Amino acid sequence: MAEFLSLKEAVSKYIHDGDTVAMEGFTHLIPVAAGHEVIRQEKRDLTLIRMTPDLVYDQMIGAGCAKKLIFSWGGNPGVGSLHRLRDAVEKSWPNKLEILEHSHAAMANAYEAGAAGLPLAVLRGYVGSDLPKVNPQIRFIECPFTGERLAAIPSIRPDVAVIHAQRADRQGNVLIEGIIGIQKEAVLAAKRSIVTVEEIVDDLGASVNACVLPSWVVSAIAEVPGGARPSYTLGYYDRDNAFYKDWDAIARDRDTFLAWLKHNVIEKGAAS
Amino acid sequence: MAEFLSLKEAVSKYIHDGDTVAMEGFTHLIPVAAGHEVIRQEKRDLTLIRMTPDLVYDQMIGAGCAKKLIFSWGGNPGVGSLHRLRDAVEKSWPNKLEILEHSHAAMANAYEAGAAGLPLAVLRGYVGSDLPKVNPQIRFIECPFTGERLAAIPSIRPDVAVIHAQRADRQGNVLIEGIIGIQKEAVLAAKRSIVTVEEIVDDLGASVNACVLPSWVVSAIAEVPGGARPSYTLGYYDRDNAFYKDWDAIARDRDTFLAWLKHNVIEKGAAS
Amino acid sequence: MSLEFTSSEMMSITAARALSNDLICFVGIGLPSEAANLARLTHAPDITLIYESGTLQTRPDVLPLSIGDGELCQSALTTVSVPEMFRYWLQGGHISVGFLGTAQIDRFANLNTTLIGDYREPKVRLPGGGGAPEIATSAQEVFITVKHSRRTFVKDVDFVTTVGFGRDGKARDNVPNIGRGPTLVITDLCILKPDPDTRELVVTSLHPNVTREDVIEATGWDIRFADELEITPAPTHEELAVLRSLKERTHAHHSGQQ
Amino acid sequence: MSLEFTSSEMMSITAARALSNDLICFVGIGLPSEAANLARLTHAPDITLIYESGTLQTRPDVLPLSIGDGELCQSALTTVSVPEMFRYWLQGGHISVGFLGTAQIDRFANLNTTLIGDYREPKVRLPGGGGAPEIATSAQEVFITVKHSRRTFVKDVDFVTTVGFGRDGKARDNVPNIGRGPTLVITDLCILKPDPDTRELVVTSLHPNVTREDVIEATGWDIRFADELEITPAPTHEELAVLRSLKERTHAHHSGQQ
Repeated sequence: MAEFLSLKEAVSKYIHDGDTVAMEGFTHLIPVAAGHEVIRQEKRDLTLIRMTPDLVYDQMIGAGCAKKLIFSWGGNPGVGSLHRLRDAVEKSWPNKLEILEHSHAAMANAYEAGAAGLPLAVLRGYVGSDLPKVNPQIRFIECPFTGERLAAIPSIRPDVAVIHAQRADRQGNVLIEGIIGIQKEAVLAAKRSIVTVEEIVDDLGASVNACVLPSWVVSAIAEVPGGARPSYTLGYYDRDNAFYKDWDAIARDRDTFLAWLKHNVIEKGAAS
Repeated sequence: MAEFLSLKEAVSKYIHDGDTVAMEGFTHLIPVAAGHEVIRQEKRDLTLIRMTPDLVYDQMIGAGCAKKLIFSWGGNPGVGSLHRLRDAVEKSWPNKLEILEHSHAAMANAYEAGAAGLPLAVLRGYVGSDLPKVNPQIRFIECPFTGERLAAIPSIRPDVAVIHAQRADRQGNVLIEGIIGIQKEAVLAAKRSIVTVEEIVDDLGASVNACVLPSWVVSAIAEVPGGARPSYTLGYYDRDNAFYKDWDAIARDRDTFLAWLKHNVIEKGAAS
Repeated sequence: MSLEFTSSEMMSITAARALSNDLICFVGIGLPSEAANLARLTHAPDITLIYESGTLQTRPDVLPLSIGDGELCQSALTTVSVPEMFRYWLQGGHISVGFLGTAQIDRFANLNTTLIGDYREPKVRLPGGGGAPEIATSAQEVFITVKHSRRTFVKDVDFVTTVGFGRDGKARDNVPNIGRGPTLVITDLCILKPDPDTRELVVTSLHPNVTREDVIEATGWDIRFADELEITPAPTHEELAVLRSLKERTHAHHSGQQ
Repeated sequence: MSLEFTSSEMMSITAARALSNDLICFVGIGLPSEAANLARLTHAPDITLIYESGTLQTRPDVLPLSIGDGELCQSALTTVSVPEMFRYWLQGGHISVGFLGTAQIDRFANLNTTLIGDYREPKVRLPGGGGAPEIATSAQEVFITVKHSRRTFVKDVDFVTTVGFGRDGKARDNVPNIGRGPTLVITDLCILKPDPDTRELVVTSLHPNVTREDVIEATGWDIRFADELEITPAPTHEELAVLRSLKERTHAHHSGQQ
């Protein structure tokens, strides 16, 4: 059964140095507040998994939390590069960042297989691509029925999954609505999970086939209104597209980034 | 784009003698009216696929439509045997019925793989069971990453899928709600599909992540109110559990069955 | 004052008692469903019940006749597709107990729901495996409830639809990612558990008024009894009242008199 | 009277014209999204647009900045999970056209969005593959739209993120269950199509006021021109008006002035 904790307690209890951590949310419902708490608690040597690293991973990488990144598209959507990610990959600042790179289809299948308790995912993928040459996890198998060559990759089974959702009820069941991405799979594939929610309510108000995570597959729930900003929460607030554009200039320079981080993450969290 | 047809036209146009036909609906939303139309049109040599054959397949088998059945649980739920199915398997009446038998997990995975365009499904299944001894389609593969032995089965890709749903809009998009079973997968895995619906409406009234089949994956839609009876349609009518119990006596005897079929299916359809 | 009760009631109540409040139970239709809902309506109000039709955390007011009655869906936390149910929730490792019935069971708790006789020339064709083959291997453990008779309790099943411990008791040894298998069998006569070494089913408790001879008579192999054989506590007044009321509601509902 | 238009507008409008009303189009963010929505708002009102974030049949009023803006979800027929999008809808074979952008493209229409330089010591690290590697193989055909420059149009890409026709033009030969690949490349200078035999990209149409020399200058290999070289029709008044209004709405929306 999910425990109701403060975000600080949840991150402290469930994320440890060296863990493999998947913070998911496909553009929508990105668990940004939880990422900032990870930065404040100075977690180190994390293997970060995420299909689309986005600003929150740019910040965590720039803050020195990560030793490895497993991803399939690492950019600032519609804007350009993630400069902290590039600086870590190209110049090892603030530390060397190992990368393991997939396509979206492969990562989605790997999460799906993880949720399904399987050791591998099988897909028709990577045909003609150079990615298998640089990612040793990509193999090929032959279908025993048709002889077709198909890609096989290990399933993703993180130590911890972290997601943001619209709301939880008082029993700890969680409703996710809108662009639901890969969050359900991430939580089901992980050993432990933290869910931040906009609010805790008496009744989820879920439709009959809604995407609901039962309390017994969630480790901790923290009520964090606005916890996805500058990403968005359908039904609560819009994506702050202007900030995504502003991020390009902030992240481009190490000092500007460090000043932003200090003012907006480190000092801000300490006050609360 | 889906065509709007009468049930008679849809069955006539899209189901042919010798086809592999999957009529799905897991207890809920069973396309019974469509099955009766198949009987009236005297389709023959069908390979019928269905996880839970239920009364509609008992009737189609008893009426002589099927040469083969692929299934994972062939009973009258909560009541007992399907007597027409048993008579065909045990006594070849009205004709010999070949069977190919799976577990639910395997069939669900095979439909899922069919919908995903893959030639095979991989699951942790059939450990210790005798089913692989009698079903040559069940093989085992070794995971290239862990060495674990996993079951592999061919995906299901029927010629035709037939399902019943709550409603379609005037563009031919279909909403399925409640126990959604395997219907979406059956339609996506099939070359052609027929959907019977309770009603055609201006607006589906679907929630944001509802199970909706877009018009462009459906071949034909027929408006058939009550088309799932004695199964049920959530939001429209309840399951006729009493009829499921009555069916046991009707189906037990060949003559009683034939009389029931004549009166309730063959003559009834002819009048409309 | 001793209460009157039938052996069927004794079976359901004993099976219900085996289920605790914190379990995630994957429920088979029929006897398991009756026992699981009785548990929920008595000592285990928060037990999580899951049916293979996709209904997660359901709380039906009457017993479903089928695995997919509307009642199951309408009272569920949410309802998922059948492939998701088998992939994410069962194979994904979230089920603590799989609760099954059967047509035949043998001394190693292998289950046969496929047929009596030979596969190609069956004497009796039964419904088949359904969800059981993988429930039995993916759930952390398995409970079985079935009426005790020589036709049902056979030395060797005609067909292993669903593995207990295999024909030699060793089918789970050294198999990765497999549950503990059948840890408990509840009949209308007794409770049986697998011997920790041989995995052969052994009677560990006799229901009230049942003798060893009754069990021997109803079992198709040379059944063993535990050294410390217990007597199952008789149903309480509350257990019987809740069970009877549940069955009455259910009967009325399925006869169309709801 | 001849209309004033930019080469970017010419590119978007030409790309939009390539999309017909009955297509199921899997849309990449940026230029493809602009062209696809322009098509929908002009000659192809019923075109089905799908974004990898899970939004099926979406009709955004403004262009999304990201692949998963709320606008896409709220105007969609329904929204599915990301694994379902890639498994059922893309790999399942339901996409008629995959519409992609790129950072580099070579003469066999291979795309590089991974990096410039060497993989372990990149000169420039780009975002990566995203959905493109499997869009390019599972969609029935692929359209590509990208600005024409020597930096972009290279003889051989540094890294094949997403296969066109492979480094030798033969990567799709005898591969089962693979789409036809890039059949159309639209730039701000011209339209290119693969040679039916060699699969090398050939210029088939020059945009108004563009010369062969302009294209040669902007291409990193010895570019060929079709024997019957066409001139792309100039934008119409309506096309330009709809595109400009769409971009204006979009700009206002993403600046927070909606």
